[in-house]
Amino acid sequence: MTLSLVVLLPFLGAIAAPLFAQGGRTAIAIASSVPALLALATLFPMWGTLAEGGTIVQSLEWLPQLGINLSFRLDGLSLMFALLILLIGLLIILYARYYLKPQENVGKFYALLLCFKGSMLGIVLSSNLLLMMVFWELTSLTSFLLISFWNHKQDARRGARMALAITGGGGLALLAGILLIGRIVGSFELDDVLAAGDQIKAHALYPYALTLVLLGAFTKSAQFPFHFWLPHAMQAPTPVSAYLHSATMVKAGIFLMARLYPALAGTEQWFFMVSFTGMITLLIGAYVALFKHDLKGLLAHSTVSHLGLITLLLGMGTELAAVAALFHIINHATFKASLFMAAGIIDHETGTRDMRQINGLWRYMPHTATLAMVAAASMAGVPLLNGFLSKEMFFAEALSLNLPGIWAWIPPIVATLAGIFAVAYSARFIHDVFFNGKPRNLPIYPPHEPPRYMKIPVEILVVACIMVGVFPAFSVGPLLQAAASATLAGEVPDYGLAVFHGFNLPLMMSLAAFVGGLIMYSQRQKFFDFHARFREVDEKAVFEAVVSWLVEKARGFTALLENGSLQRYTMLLMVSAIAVAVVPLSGMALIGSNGLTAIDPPTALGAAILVFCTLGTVYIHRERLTSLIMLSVVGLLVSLTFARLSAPDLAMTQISVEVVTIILLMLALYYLPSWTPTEASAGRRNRDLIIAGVAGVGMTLVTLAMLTSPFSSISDYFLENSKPGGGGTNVVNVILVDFRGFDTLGEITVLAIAALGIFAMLRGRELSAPPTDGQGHPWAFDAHPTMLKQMSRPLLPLALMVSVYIFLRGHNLPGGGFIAGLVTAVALLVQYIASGVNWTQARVSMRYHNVLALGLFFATATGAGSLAYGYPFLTTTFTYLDWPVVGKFEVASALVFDLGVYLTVVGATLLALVSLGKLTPAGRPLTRTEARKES
Amino acid sequence: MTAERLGFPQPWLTVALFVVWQFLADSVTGASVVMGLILGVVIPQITHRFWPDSPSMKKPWVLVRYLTVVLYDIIVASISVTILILSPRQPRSAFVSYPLQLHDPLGITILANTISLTPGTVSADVSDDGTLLLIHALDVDDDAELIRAIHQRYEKPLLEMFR
Amino acid sequence: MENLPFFAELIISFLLVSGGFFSLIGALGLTRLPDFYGRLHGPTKATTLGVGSVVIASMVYFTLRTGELAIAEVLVTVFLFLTAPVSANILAKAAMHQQVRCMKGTRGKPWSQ
Amino acid sequence: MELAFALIIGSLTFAGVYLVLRARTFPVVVGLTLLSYGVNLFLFSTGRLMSGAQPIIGSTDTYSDPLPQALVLTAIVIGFAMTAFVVVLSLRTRADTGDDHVDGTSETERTQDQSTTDLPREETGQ
Amino acid sequence: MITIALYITLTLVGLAALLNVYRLVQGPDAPDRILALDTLYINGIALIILLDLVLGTRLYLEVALLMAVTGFVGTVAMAKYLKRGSVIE
Amino acid sequence: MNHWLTAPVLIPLIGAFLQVFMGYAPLSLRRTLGLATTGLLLVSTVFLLMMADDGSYRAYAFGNWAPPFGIVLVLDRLAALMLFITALLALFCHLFSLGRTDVSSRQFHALFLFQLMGLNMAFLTGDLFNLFVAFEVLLIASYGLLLHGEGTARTVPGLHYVVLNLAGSALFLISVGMIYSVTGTLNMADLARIIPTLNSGDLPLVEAGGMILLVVFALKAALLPLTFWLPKAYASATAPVAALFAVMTKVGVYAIIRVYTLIFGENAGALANLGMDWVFPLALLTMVVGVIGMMGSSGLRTMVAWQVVVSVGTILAAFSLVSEAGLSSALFYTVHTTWVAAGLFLVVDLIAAQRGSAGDKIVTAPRMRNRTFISVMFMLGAVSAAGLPPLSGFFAKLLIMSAAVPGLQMAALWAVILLAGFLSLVAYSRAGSIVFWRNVDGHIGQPERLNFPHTVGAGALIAMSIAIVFAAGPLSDYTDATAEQLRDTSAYIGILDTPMVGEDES
Ligand code: NA
Ligand code: NA
Repeated sequence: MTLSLVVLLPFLGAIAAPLFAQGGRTAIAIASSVPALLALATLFPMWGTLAEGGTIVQSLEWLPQLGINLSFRLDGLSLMFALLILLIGLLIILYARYYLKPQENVGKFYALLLCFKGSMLGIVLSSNLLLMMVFWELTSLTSFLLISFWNHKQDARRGARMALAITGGGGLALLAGILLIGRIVGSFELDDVLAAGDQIKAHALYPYALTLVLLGAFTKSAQFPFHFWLPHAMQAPTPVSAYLHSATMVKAGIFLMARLYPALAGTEQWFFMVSFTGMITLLIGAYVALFKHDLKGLLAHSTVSHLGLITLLLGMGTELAAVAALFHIINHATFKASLFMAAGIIDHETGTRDMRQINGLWRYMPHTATLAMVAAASMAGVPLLNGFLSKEMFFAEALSLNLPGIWAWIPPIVATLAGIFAVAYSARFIHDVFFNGKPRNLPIYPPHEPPRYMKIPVEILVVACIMVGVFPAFSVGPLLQAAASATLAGEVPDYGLAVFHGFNLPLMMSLAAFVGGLIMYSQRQKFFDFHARFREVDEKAVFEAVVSWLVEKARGFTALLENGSLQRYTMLLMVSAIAVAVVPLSGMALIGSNGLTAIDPPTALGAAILVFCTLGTVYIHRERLTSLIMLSVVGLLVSLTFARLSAPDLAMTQISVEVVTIILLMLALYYLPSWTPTEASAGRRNRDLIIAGVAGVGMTLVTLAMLTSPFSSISDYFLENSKPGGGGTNVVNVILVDFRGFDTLGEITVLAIAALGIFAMLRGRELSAPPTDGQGHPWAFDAHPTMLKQMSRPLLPLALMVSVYIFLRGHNLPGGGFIAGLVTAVALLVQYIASGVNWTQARVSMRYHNVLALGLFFATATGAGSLAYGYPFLTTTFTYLDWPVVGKFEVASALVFDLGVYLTVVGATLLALVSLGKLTPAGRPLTRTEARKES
Repeated sequence: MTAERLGFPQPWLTVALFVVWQFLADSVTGASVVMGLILGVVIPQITHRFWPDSPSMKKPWVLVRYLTVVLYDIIVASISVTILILSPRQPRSAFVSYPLQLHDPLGITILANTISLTPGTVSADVSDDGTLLLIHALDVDDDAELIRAIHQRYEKPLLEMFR
Repeated sequence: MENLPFFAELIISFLLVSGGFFSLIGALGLTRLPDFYGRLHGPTKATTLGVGSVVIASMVYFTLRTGELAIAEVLVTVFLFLTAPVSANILAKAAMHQQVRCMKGTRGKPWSQ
Repeated sequence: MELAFALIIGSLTFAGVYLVLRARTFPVVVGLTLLSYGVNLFLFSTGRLMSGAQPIIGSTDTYSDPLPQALVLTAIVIGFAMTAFVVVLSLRTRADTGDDHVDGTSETERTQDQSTTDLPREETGQ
Repeated sequence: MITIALYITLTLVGLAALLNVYRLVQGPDAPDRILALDTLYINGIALIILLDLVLGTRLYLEVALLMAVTGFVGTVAMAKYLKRGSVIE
Repeated sequence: MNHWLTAPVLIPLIGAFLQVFMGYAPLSLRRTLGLATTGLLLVSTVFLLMMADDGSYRAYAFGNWAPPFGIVLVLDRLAALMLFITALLALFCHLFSLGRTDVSSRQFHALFLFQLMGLNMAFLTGDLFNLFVAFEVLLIASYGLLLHGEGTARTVPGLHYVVLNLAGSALFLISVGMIYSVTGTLNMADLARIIPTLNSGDLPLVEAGGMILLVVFALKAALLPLTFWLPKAYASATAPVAALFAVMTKVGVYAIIRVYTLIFGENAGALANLGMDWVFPLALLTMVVGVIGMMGSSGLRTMVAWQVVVSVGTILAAFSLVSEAGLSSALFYTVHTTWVAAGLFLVVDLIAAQRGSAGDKIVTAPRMRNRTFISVMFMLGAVSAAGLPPLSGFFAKLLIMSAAVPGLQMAALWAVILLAGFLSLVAYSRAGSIVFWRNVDGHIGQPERLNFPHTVGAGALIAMSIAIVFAAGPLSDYTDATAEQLRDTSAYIGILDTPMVGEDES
């Protein structure tokens, strides 16, 4: 897995580098260059295989479900890019060493730079499209962080976010495209994809796939209309601009197009989308570059333009064009990187990048000037420099492109026009910076040459420009050959890498561009005036405005939906439930096959009263006490209904829960208004009436249909096994403590939690209570009337006895732990009502927390007891004893479980209600005499 | 005190509970007796602190006589009230303040209850100092006569028990 | 339900009907009497008594039918007789506090709470 | 019988739903209670309606379905716990917001303070 | 005979309940309503015992017992609320 | 029968009532015990995870009553996975709660553990009504936790949450009743067995019941249009609680997955894949609304809360593709999103604690302390949540996207997922750059120093998004196996034949 090592090294470096930050800039710079050197060393031996047009693929399975594998591939194309990334990367590291100030966070800088390098290598070396995708988005992220390296600058932050949004967003499109390709080919492995070119292009999804992939490529490579993010990325430190935004990252999109060239290129759609995008970008970039007063701005737009040029070449779809594209990638990387560095030096030494201030630097830094001028000349396409060669090839291709009729003229004209602009802005870069009079109020004056080593990277690159320009075949020939064969996946056309091809049309075009460019520059003022008529749009501001607009709209939209109105949310819930149920129920028979049975008058009367009081509760719900009284009638009648329909346990539970609930609501009502204001509009009320009505009718029909249809359930089993298996004749109770004891365990847990929650919720809170009652009478004074107090005394022992009674019989007759618990709780509550919290609390020996915890303990412990005998949790056992006098009686472990229920109920109920009772504001007179004393 | 140590903080209560358990058990069997005794002893242990001023009753047989009287009166009272309710004429209601001679709060309560259950009277309130009992009479002409009757018929026996 | 001696049935039936009757009277009182304090008398006596006689009926019935003592019902009555006056009392206090109006011609007047 | 029972459940559901949709905490609590009555009765009735068939072995010859009864008993208990909690919560809402509206404040007020929330942007200068 | 008597009684108690509901709705004052509620509870007790008689079983007796207790407590709580506001203090 | 199945329920239960007993014991003791409990829970769930990975269904019959009569716990891959997700999440949330959160009320640790008990009950139970009980346990505990803490901010959202869920519980009971009233059983396996055999006359009630049940679960999961209770509630909860709640919505999701694969799944005859045609579009809409909510958030907490909504939409969208691949991807995504969202809640809490009065609001403030660590944590979380490589979110989304089959459905799904990813990227980068980079001068009163529990709690959960990447292979193997197992309903029904103790001898 040597190739994966190449990718991995920079990341390891990124982790290691910051450790050297203490050692100063030199130390960290050296440390950071180690990975690149090692990587180069690893790649070097592989050159052999590549020279014979071979490719090296190394693969490791990762996520077969996704078809994403750790597979890497080295061929001419990836090698070419890898070398660019590594070599220029080294130069950048050296350059940055001098560019950064000591007090800056160099550790972070180099770490990020290495991360980026790793990601970039990942892109070019991945042999799996999804893996490439991973690195692709990584470059977006790292570049985001690098652009915002000076995140105290607003422009840096904005530029970074814009870059991230555009390239990251494009990445998502690319992802979709890649997934589509994967769908078509059935694999994301590059070998398979490249081999399946025809299959892909024939497939119905091809148009979508291509569009999505190109979206990714264009955004990354700053193609029109996504080009605007690149100039704003120049807020980054210059080494970053030089590396990411001219030499490498922006080439990723181009690399992708080249990489997938065999798979996607060669169709009409490809031709038009790619070449026209390229053409427009080429022109716009070149045009705008001329008018940028900012050095880096000029270079950035020129970069855009050159990227457009390369795209255009790839779009043309001819082999030679592709070769030219590859060649220009190298050339542009070299001269543009050096130009950026030069610009950085100038910035570094003069303190500004504004060409209106910077003039005549030739006198101050001739060495740098020379380097910059050579590079600029290469950018302009001056012969004997590498820029010239690829541009010649470009012109040639532009001519050889045989479009129908008048269209045939467009490419050459565009090419020449772009050439003219290129020459013009290059000329400006040279003349306006190094000559053109004296510098105007530079922040740093006088400027002088930078430190020796800061120039070395530039020198190396400029030398490269010349070398390639003069001995192309010798210098880059083999590499280009390999890259071309990899890109075209097969036969490479013979192309002459000569310096001079004779006096042909392309040469004429070059000359035209050269002359035209110089004229244009000499006449620049006119153009500047012309250009000045159009006010420039600051894309950052636009982007920011768009985002803010989005945020504002989103906020409005959210506030519209999530308006914090419980009534709406509840309404939505009810309506949803109704909506989903209506459809299936519409097909339901109203009366089932069993038909209706008669009803006796008393029951009918009870039912009528129940319905009446239910509706009454709603009708007068605004008079709270009255509706509460109605409510308790309803509760009473529900209990009677249970009794009438053979459910004694439910009747008892209902009636005892009822009273506790009523006490609870009375306690609450004291702190709440005693009447409800008319809140809702009539419309709202009608809406709710309709919803409630539908729900009511619906439930009526459902119940009716259900009750009249035949039914059989698992319950016979309970009836049969209750006595022999559960040892109890009250089947309901046996179900609760035995068959479904786990439900009951959960149920008492709920009770316990509720009580604890209530306690926690009210802890340390004082509620303000109204001084008078609903009609405005001040509250009466005697809190604990004598008769009530006296009656409550014997009540407690009696109630306890009744509890014991109900508890003990529960297993065989109606009753049980829960009801018994409520009886006890009620009896104690009467003590609180009659004699007050303090009096009663003083006589309760145990904290209710512990009571309910003890209850849970009992229930759980009985359940766990059976584990000891190898039986599952909650397995019960029982036996019959026969004692003298007492006689025969049953002992059941379920009873202990029920005791747990009992304790939990007592503890929970009292904890809840008493902590509510404790809220009453202290210091109210407790008797009339007290009150008289006070007044 | 000694009674408490013996485990009978409220002997009368123990008895009462024992009896009540027999009722709950619907019968007097070995089991019910044993259980009744157990509960009669245990429950007061738990609850006696909730009945600090537990009754100190003398002459329990008086209670028996008293109860029979009351039961009889209840029936009569109900009939008289029935007639009144069915008859068209307006009742002559009155609020009467009854001067109490009883002091034991339980005694007072029993008296008040009795009054509420018997001829057209409901005891509406007891003054905080326990000297006055407010009675609402549904249909009465002579307040003094009412007071005298109540004293004779109910408060006297109660005074015998709670002195 | 299997037959009991005629006399028993008679007693039971009488107790039942009178129980229902007294309940109705209590309700009538609650409906017809002019002021709250008046109405207070109905339930505290009549209705309670009504339940009482129904309870006795049930006791007699089950004792005779099953041949073994059926006395638990007594507790219901006892409890009612113990609590009804207290309910009445505290309700009266509530009414006095609310200054519920008395019928005209009422001698004396409620205490202030 | 079935019809009467169905009507009972229908009216309880109606009442419950309507009150649950009210704007003040107290009616909502009452509504939830009514709704739970209705739901409990419904769940209970899934075992169908029988009289005098209490599922106590030996007390009759036909027994009603005991399972729904057990379920409802559980449901009642849980419902009680939940009611208790929501009642107390409504009190705390009153204490914390000074109002017994389910949204703490009535809608009009809320819409006002929503419009006044400002929007932080990058370009709004520091 | 008992059967007939039972149904007569049931009807009478039913009517009583109806009248109590009338008072409960009519008021006019809260005490009246609470009193009506209390009476309804007592009617309920009667009904339960009658149910026992009709069914010939005593399994529902404890329901009646509990109704007696809870009816009383409920009344007390409501009445105390009217007087004093805070039921427990 | 394997008693280990009860561990995830009993361990927290016992731990919880011990906490109640020790209500007034020294805090350090309660903390130690609490953490020990969650730790033990995690161990037991790991054990169960390994046990379940043999692909069999294990049933545990409480009280030794054979299903369908008694209540059974059923352990399968899905249950084990959910248990593990929860336990791991819980451990770090619990750790994070030490120091700030757990001092403000003695009930905190008890409630926290009760919450876990409820969750685990829900994941394990094989009984429909017991599922209701489990829901109530975890809900009542969550009410307590949600309202836990000082201040009044969370009262009203809490009330909304409680009332809605009470109404939801009523609906739950109604639907259980409807289903029982026809099938006469509550055991899920038994239901799965019976429902395909129902005759057409009985279908309406069951179908209606099933649909209402779906609404109930959708409420828990915060699926549109039942979403809006969530953001304010989660945003106002204390950090560890909010983080733990990241799994609350997943309970709803779990219930949907369980019930609508087993009972109303592909083998449900006339009711096959009940309601899925509703779920898919709603899920997509949920994602859209959620990401719009993220965009519009004025605070980081709200933003993460909306992120939770988005993830629910994503999971359910994948699930409603009704395919093994879709199900597997949904589960993979669930693992990722639960931990990452929780981690984000915790990180945001760290941020808020560093920024004084500015708190979690997306506004400028003085430069915060510990900026590097916190910002890196935030960025990792955001990148993962937005679904960018190289973190877990990317792979999760990739799995979901590749689960869709070409057609309109795929187009819609991809479009929404990618759009959501893009917008959340914009939202997060905007928020991050304002909060971390846009500083005004001035200094913050006394920013809280990072302490061990906080750093580890938050860090570990965020780190999960890296761990998942490395474990992506095995994990997706597991989720694939889970999906496969879930579609084999007959195997689940097989638990009805589990031998009871004592039976197998005779
Ligand atoms: Na110049
Ligand atoms: Na209730």
